[in-house]
Amino acid sequence: MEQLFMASATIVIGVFGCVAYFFLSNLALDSIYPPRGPDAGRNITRAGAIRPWLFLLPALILLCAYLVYPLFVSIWLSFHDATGDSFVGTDNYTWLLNDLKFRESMKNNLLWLLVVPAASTFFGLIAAALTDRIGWGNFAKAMIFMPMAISFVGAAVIWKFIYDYRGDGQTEVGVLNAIWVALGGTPQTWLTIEPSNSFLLMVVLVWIQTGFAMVILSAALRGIPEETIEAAVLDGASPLQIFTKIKVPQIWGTIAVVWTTITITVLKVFDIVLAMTNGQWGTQVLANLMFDWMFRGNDTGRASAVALIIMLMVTPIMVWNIRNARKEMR
Amino acid sequence: QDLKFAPGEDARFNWASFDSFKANHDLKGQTLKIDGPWGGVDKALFETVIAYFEAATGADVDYSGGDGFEQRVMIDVEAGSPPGIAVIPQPGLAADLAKRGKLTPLKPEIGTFLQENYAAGQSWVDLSTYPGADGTKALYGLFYKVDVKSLVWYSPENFEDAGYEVPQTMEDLKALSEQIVADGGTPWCIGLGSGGATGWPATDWVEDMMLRVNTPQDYDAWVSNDLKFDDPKVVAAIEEFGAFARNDAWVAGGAGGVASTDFRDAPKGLFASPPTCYMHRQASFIPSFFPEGTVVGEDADFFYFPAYAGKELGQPVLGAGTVFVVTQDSPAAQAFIDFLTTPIAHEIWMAQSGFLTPNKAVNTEVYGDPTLKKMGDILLNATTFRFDGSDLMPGAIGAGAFWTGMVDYSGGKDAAAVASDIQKTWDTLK
Amino acid sequence: MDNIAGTKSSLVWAVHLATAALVLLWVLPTIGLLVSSFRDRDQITTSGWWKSLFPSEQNIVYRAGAADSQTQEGTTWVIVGNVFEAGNGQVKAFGITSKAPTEFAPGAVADMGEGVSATVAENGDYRLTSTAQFEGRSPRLFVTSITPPRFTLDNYDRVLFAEGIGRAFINTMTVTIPATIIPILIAAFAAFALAWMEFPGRALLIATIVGLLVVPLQLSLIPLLKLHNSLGIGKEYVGIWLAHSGFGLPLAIYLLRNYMVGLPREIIESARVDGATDFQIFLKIILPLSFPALASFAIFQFLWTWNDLLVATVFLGNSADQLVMTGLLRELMGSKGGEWEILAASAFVSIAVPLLVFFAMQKYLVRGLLAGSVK
Amino acid sequence: MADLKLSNVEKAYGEVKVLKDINLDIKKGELIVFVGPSGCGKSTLLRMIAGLERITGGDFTIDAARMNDVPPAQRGIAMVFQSYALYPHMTVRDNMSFALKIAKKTTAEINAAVEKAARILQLTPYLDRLPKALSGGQRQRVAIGRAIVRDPKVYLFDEPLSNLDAALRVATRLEIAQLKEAMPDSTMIYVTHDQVEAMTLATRIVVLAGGGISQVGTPLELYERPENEFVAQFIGSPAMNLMPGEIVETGARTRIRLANGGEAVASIPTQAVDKGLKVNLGVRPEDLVATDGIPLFTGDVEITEALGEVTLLYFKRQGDSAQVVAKLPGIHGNLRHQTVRLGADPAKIHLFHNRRSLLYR
Amino acid sequence: MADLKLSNVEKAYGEVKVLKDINLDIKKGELIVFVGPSGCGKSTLLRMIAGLERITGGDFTIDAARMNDVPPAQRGIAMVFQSYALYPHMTVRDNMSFALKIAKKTTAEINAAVEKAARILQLTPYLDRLPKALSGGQRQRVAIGRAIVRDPKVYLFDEPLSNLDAALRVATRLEIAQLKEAMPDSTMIYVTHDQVEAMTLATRIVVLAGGGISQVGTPLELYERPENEFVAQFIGSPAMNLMPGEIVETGARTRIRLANGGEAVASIPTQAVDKGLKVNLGVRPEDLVATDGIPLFTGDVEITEALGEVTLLYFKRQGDSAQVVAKLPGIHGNLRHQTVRLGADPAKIHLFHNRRSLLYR
Ligand SMILES: Nc1ncnc2c1ncn2[C@@H]1O[C@H](COP(=O)(O)OP(=O)(O)OP(=O)(O)O)[C@@H](O)[C@H]1O
Ligand SMILES: Nc1ncnc2c1ncn2[C@@H]1O[C@H](COP(=O)(O)OP(=O)(O)OP(=O)(O)O)[C@@H](O)[C@H]1O
Ligand SMILES: [Mg+2]
Ligand SMILES: [Mg+2]
Repeated sequence: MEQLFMASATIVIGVFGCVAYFFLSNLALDSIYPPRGPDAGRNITRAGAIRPWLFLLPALILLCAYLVYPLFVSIWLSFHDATGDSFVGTDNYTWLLNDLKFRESMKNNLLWLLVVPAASTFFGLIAAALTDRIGWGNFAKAMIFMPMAISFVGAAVIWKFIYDYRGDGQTEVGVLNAIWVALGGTPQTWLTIEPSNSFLLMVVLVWIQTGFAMVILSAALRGIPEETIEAAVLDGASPLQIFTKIKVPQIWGTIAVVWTTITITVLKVFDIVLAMTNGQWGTQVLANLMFDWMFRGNDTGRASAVALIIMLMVTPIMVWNIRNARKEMR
Repeated sequence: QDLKFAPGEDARFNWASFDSFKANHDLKGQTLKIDGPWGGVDKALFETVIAYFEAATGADVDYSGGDGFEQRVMIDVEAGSPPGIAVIPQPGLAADLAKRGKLTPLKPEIGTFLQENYAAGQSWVDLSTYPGADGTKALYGLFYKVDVKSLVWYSPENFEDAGYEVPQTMEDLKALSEQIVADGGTPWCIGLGSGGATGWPATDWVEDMMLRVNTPQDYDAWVSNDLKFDDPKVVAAIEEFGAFARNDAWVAGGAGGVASTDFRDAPKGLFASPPTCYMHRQASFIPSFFPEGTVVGEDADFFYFPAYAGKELGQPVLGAGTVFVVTQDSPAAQAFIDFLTTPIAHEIWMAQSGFLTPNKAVNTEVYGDPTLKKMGDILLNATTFRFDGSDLMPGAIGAGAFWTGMVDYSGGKDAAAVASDIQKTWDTLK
Repeated sequence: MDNIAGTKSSLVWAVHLATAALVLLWVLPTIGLLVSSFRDRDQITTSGWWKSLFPSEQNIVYRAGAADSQTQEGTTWVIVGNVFEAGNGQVKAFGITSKAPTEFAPGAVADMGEGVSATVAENGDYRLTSTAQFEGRSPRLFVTSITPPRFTLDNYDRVLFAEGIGRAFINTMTVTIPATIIPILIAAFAAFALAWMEFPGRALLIATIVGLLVVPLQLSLIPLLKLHNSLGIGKEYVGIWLAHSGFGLPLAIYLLRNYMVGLPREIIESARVDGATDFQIFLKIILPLSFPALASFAIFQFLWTWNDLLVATVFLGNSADQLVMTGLLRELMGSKGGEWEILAASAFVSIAVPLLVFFAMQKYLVRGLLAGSVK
Repeated sequence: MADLKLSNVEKAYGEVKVLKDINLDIKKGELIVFVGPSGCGKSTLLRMIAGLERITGGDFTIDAARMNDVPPAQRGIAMVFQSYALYPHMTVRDNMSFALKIAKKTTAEINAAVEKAARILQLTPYLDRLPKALSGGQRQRVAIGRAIVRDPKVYLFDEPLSNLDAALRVATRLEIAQLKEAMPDSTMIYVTHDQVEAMTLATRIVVLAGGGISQVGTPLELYERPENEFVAQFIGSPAMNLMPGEIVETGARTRIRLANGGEAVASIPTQAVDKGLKVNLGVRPEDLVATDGIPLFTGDVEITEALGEVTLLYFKRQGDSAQVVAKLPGIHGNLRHQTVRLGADPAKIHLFHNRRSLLYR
Repeated sequence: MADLKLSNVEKAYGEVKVLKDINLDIKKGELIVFVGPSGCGKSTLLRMIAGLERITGGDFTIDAARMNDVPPAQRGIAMVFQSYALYPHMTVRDNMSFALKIAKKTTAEINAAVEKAARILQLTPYLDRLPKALSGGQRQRVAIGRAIVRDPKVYLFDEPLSNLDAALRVATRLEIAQLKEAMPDSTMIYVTHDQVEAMTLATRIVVLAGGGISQVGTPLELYERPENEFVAQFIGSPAMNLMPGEIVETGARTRIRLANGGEAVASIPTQAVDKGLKVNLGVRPEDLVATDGIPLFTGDVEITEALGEVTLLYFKRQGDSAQVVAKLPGIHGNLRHQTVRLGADPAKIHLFHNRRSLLYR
């Protein structure tokens, strides 16, 4: 009971501290430049110049502390040796370029970037389109969303179970092998067969991310003006044509946001690979390679170098988003 | 709190050492944080030991541990909030920390103690002596709780049913394997799967084989990379492992299944009906993964993974253990290390389960069960004791390239090629 | 759409079927896990979960009752019992050595030598007889049987009543609630500024935030813990709140800003003419109108913090008053790693709360709050 | 190019019947306009004809073929929506050719049809623009173009002009009229609540109210001889003034004494029994003229609205009776707050009893 | 309750000047209407007055106080947006009291103000509804109510009625007129592109075109004496007919020979030098009357639109000259395809040279 009280107290203090900042800082600003009295106009203009920064301040501090600062530390570390003590120039990068595992990771990562966002968005879209049209849609949504609620590690375990292999003579407990055997195949050690094993790992992430895509896309689909769909019905379009030619093009923007978000998840995801193959049998990806060097190799220099490569891979998305932001502001 | 065994009661225990430790230490009000890899059962067991330390000194010890320890301790130490004492399963990691100047050297008396009391004392001293930040070597750690790895598990009754004898030499072992195949059975269960750590069981095999085809000196040179990984001697050891693992007739599920079978599931074949295999080489901890209700000593037993009679390399034993290092110096930390030199600190855990010690000063009668005692005997009878090589190598090798290499090897890649890949990675570490 | 004349019912069926297929495909792995969570470890690894739903053939190695359970019947010593200790089953064959486990039909008498013989009836009753008294280890019986589905609640028992689970639950809540609310609050203010306030450098800031989406957090752990230590919040709740907030912020700002720029400009201008300050506009207009977006993000952030282990390991201690659910579950799984059955049960225990949150918030994900305010 | 027939058509949403007993014959080549107050079911009826709403009762046939269960695309109709409903991601050309592509027409056919329609609607320069780069009027023309290319038997328009500004509305209205001219055989159904549109475009107007048809007739029939008060007030702007009164003299002409004290003669024949009947006298604002004789109505001008060519006079309300409005040609700014006496031509006076016109008894 | 003054006000978006040289004096109590074609900057000018757009050049004062840098809330203005811009999550009452709460008025004051406004606008029964539960007209009234409760010095309306249907538009227009009546001291600025609104509501109309002010004047001034062709065609519906011609006789009255062969006399004085001047003759459709004398215009009727009280005649275009429209009172369905001769009263004829009226030289 006491613990419960302490916990709620900490929660209340934490959240209210945050609210209090915004409230009090605004109050302070308003009392320095009161929006009343003879100078009201000038004061409000002045306060108006400051206020955005007041709103942004906590976010900026957090972003700087938790993302920008470590980013610079990483850049610094990537030019230093394993312990971060001595400067080694671009050694870490030259090592990286010659490392077989790195090349393998790059190749795999590109594959992941091609497959996972596309497949997740695709299935998410299908799921959104289907579930919006039926009575038990909400239930179906919840079921498809469920993998989102499972941790990556948990998901990896579930799927490892599916890909499980027991060898001939023993009963297969993995669904995939059971199906495979039922279809007349001999059991396979799925996770060790290159290159299909990489795809089996991707399936896991697709399975998880589809729920995310579905939730967001379903909101977007509902925002499509009904008349355009009716017009297409009158034009004689089949339901499939309506979906592909009328609905999907109209939610392109949302699809892009979903795609971006999943792409970023893909770049960062390492838990699944770590738990399922640890990058062996040719399934290594950058994030796991980094994790490897960080916590197994205890080499912050190399880990940072890999991390910066990951960040580099997102540049196209950044550029695209900057363009969008510019366009919006006219 | 409660002490598991009331001091002074059971005469098998060395209560005198407890009393004298108690008399010499008073740390009332001090606290000590210990972080280590043990969670679950081991954590509870270790806490019974801690209780005696607390009772003796009045200090407050907070042990927190469990999975992810290696990452945690690295981060904590690097970030400047280390525990007082860290319990490290990989001497390689301890050496790394020492080199970064994050460890406090132990008192020289500890070295003397080890040499005098531990079986193969010098080798334990060597295992915990590392160069510090300034390059000078010092003793940084004290080994406490070790595992024996050179064990082969089997079901005595299955052996009886089939009329097999426990082999005493490697030659016999191979002959027995042939025999089992001839009888229509499969001799071995091998599983290398371990999630993110897949491959490590193979490194144990290779290390055991290193000790059985090469000299201990070669082994030491290999661990320090003075003997290159792609040296024919090493390749030969790998191929020795291959003789077992890559032989479709010898492993349950065929060679293809070795790498993907989870090491926790592998021993279950021993107990299947009919058994899918007869033998399983694995360290002393494996009974936790036997089917529920399996009684060690009755349903399952082990024998020493024998050496070649023809090679005259004696009875090498591969082992592992946890080393206690001081990550944040304090009187309490020093006192705790002192406490671990007392026989009673070992006996408390010995008397329960899952604990072996190379400490000769303890009363082996205290061992909680006969199996433990039998393992303890293997340890004490060893002519050569070597620590798990992969734990001594740099993390990038011992917990990286070596694992991956072994997975590749069991998947059919050429031993020399695998070895040379590993050596290449090692080269980049310099 | 449903109102359109002449729509074929076959199409409606196709939609239902397709959805059902998709849902099935998506829940199949989870169902496997659910079924497995009611089985014990040995079963999980020896037969497929789908088989557990039906009676299955099993090979059992059964060790007969210990010597001290023997009784004397005349000159013979007898041990009796049933090979199906738990529940019932049907014996198809039995044997007395591992070499020939199906040698005898049920009811047959097997001679084990040295005057010992054994028989197993079809219902599992066995009877060992010996001319001499049984000693030491009792013999094994190899039984091939048809066993009905067998399930156990032990796994849940272990997970739900594990020591400290209640406390861990509270700890997790203490972590997740502020770690969900704080970043949303902060991000909402920032998103508002980025969407609706004019200041130099706005576009650049937005771009930077998108870029920050990909900073891998593993990299930040050491520098950040150092920072926390130097601030004196080493391993306290404040630290992990801030950490989760920091890591979640870029995505929160990105999603919320995207939503907020879509709000009708006139509403905000109208409030401005009404004399509301930016703060008031935010609080009284933007915040309520952004509720769907806030709710969506809240769900996601909640899920991430709820399932997080890495950040908790680093920024919180793992003593009882700070150990979170994921940490506790990891401990439960044993020091050597995953055990299927515990993992299965704990996965379902830990899914429960996020799913509740999803169901509770789902209705807010629907648009339509703006209805009626603008034509 | 088709005859449409609605027989006892009805529409229910669950329990609520929003339309019932709709009987209507539409001949080939007609332009029928549905008018009625908001929510009376105009759009619903149109959508049922289109097939976008299921018909819950009665029969609907096109050229004698029952259409109730025929999907929209097979009915040979095209529809223009109030909100244009252009496909925002397609160029004008693609918008117009979409239906043809779906129907698997050849590229040559498609191009010919699209270019012809674009020429008719003066859209040729905009064919490769996206809808968002067009003005409202152009968008509406694209929507019409999309209908034209399909060469449908029946055109349906749901308030096609209501999102346009006044000037554009006039222009586009004329275009639709000319379009109809150009395709004399096509049948068109047009929903609007703008009377000017209804009056100018329709061959016949269907006034819907209260879930049923209130009156069907040519625009002038509705203007000159409304069947009931509803139609009388709905057609014409400002609405017809209604004043309560009592018949005091019957015969070929009828004399009415009004409750407000005025008196009027209507050229509507009545019988002796009608004497004393309480009626509402209706007179359109434009039919009220200043008189020196016995006035129909005397009142104080409260507001004047000068529209240039005409001036509207709004009289002070008396009690809770409806406001009376008069429309005088020319500019009369000076009448404000003055008392005015107004009369009307007997032929322009309508009489209603029980809300129904006495003319139609 | 305030005088507004715009001096050389201009607005540039980056390089593009959308408004320049705006000079305007608005007196207390006036209701000024901005009209002009779409995109001419009406909304922009209004928003600059409101303070929602920065004024990039010139000065804007209210009661002689410079307002350029004063934030919207301090200018004492209230604005009603075209899209209503109601706060969707607040009830009608909360919508209306929002500004007062911000201004920290007491609850009693707030309630009094809200209830008074609700009574004026007949919103009392809806005070506790959310905007989405209101009809379009009610929403618009709430938007107006939100302005009223603040009792501002200046009301700004940006096309407040453009989203309403015809009937509602008329009703709400009257309400605004009555509101103005009730608050004779308040200054109102009203943007619309509906001429009827402009004509009926305005004390003065400001016609904006091409980034500047085209003409300012009372509605009748604009109707009767437009300064230029733009205003002439913009005010009045259908638009004034313009026909090219040449002055053949000057003096107190001017005789013009038209390019189409017609002839007309205008009561606009000209000097001898003007003889031979190419002019455009303007005549409103409603001013064209059938004549037996020398016609101003002779043409074939292409389309007739019978609106009940009046009939519009659209004449066949000749070459590429603009279409001529005439508006005759009464019903003339039979004129279709007939040739009609039309003339006009000399006082109703306008003459334009270089697009500017000769009247204003
Ligand atoms: N899906 C529906 N469920 C229940 N009632 C509906 C539905 N759609 C429309 N209605 C009701 O049917 C009636 C007719 O609606 P409809 O849209 O046809 O009116 P309308 O005459 O087109 O009005 P407007 O002029 O405003 O467009 C309305 O009262 C409406 O509330
Ligand atoms: N933010 C902006 N940047 C650049 N040009 C703009 C911007 N806002 C408006 N304009 C331009 O300024 C001009 C005036 O626009 P405004 O909205 O004032 O027109 P309007 O007269 O109100 O038109 P409407 O009748 O369609 O409402 C338009 O040409 C428009 O394109
Ligand atoms: Mg409608
Ligand atoms: Mg505008």
